[in-house]
Amino acid sequence: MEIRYDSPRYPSKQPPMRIRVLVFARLRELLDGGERSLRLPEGASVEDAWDALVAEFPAIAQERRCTRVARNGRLGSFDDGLNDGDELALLPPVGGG
Amino acid sequence: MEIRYDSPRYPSKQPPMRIRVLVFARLRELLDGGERSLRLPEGASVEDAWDALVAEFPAIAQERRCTRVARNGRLGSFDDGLNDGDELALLPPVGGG
Amino acid sequence: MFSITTESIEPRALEEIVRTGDGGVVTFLGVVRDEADGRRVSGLSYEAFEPMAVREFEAIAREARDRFGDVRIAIVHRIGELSAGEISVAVLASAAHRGTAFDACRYAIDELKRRAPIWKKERYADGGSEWRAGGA
Amino acid sequence: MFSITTESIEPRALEEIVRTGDGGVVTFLGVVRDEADGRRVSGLSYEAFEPMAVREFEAIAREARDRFGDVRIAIVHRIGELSAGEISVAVLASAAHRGTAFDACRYAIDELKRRAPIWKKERYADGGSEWRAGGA
Repeated sequence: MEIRYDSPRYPSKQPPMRIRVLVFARLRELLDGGERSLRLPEGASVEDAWDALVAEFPAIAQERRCTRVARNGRLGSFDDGLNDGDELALLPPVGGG
Repeated sequence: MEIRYDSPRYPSKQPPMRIRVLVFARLRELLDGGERSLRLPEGASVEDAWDALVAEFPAIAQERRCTRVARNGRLGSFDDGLNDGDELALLPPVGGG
Repeated sequence: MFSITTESIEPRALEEIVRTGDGGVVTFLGVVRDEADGRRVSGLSYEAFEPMAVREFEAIAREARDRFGDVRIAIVHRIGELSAGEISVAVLASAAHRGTAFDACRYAIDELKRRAPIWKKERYADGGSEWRAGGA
Repeated sequence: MFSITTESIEPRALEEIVRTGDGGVVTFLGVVRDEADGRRVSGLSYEAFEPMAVREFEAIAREARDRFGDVRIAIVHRIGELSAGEISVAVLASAAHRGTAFDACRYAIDELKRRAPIWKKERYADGGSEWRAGGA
């Protein structure tokens, strides 16, 4: 599945970035699948990616508070900017062991 | 082997007690064997048993300070009295594991 | 040895990291319990963000060496469907002396539970299921 | 399971005490080192006052339960001739939660070394041998 999202803040004059989104556990269930591709305008942040997902899956909105993000396998923050081709993992509270 | 020991303090008017002595590790080597039988006069203590062994194996004298004793499988002291048929174990400093 | 596996965990396999000269080997096995908070658990499923989880295992092992000294660590976590009594995670720490091995093993499992990207869903005998966070 | 054995120790055998509901199993293995205080060790021999050692293992396990709560403990110590890399002792502690299992396992091996009537003689590669006390 691919969601195309044109942020009002970032009118899509440039070719959009493609972001690979991985979600796990509860978020995977709410998004009905573990992996998807997002198209976001150049300059979009992790926050923008999240908002794009919330637009399609409103049920995840309340998960925001306890979700951590990893960009290309490294922990990051919702403020981080994204680059074309980034892998963005959305991590609910962990509980291994 | 059986050592008969008539303590000057306890002249042997009564039939002597028979004590089974177990020794381990360095003491076993110094006594050239792990188990022996001692005959001691009625009323003898662990200390008397030790002295009887020292009389035959002077090399153990210096081990006294760090030897612990167990009577019938329970830790005891050199002051404990012995009873006929007791098992007396002489335990050098332990080092299992 | 740091891995995520779908196969049943064989604890002795972790011993391959033990080196001549190591005198103390401490192993932690996490075993699936049959109850949680008083509810009967009929099964568990684990999932992991595998490459990041493995990197986190490696980072935890490095930290343990920085904190406790020379120690070898292996961590294997199972994912998929597990039932009560099965091993979900094995952590082995091997060092010259036992204090180091105990400290490193405990640090590793505590940190793994706290921060490795692994998730556990409990299925209850009375129906229902729940994602559990903050590994107790 | 508390025993002294002349056979090689199979750590997994100790797992028989793990009970349904136990979520954390901690095992300590003592392994014969190939050096001690800088001397190369060619072999070890252990001896034990067996009945008293086994009773001491039982007492240590009772104390661990008093201190740390509900926990199952197994202790097996090998005696006889051992060479480097062989397991001399295995201690397993199994409890509902891992903190209890870690504490109990560490207590048990520390106390075993401190007070169980077991002795170790090191044989050195350069000749000579020595009874070692106060298990390091």
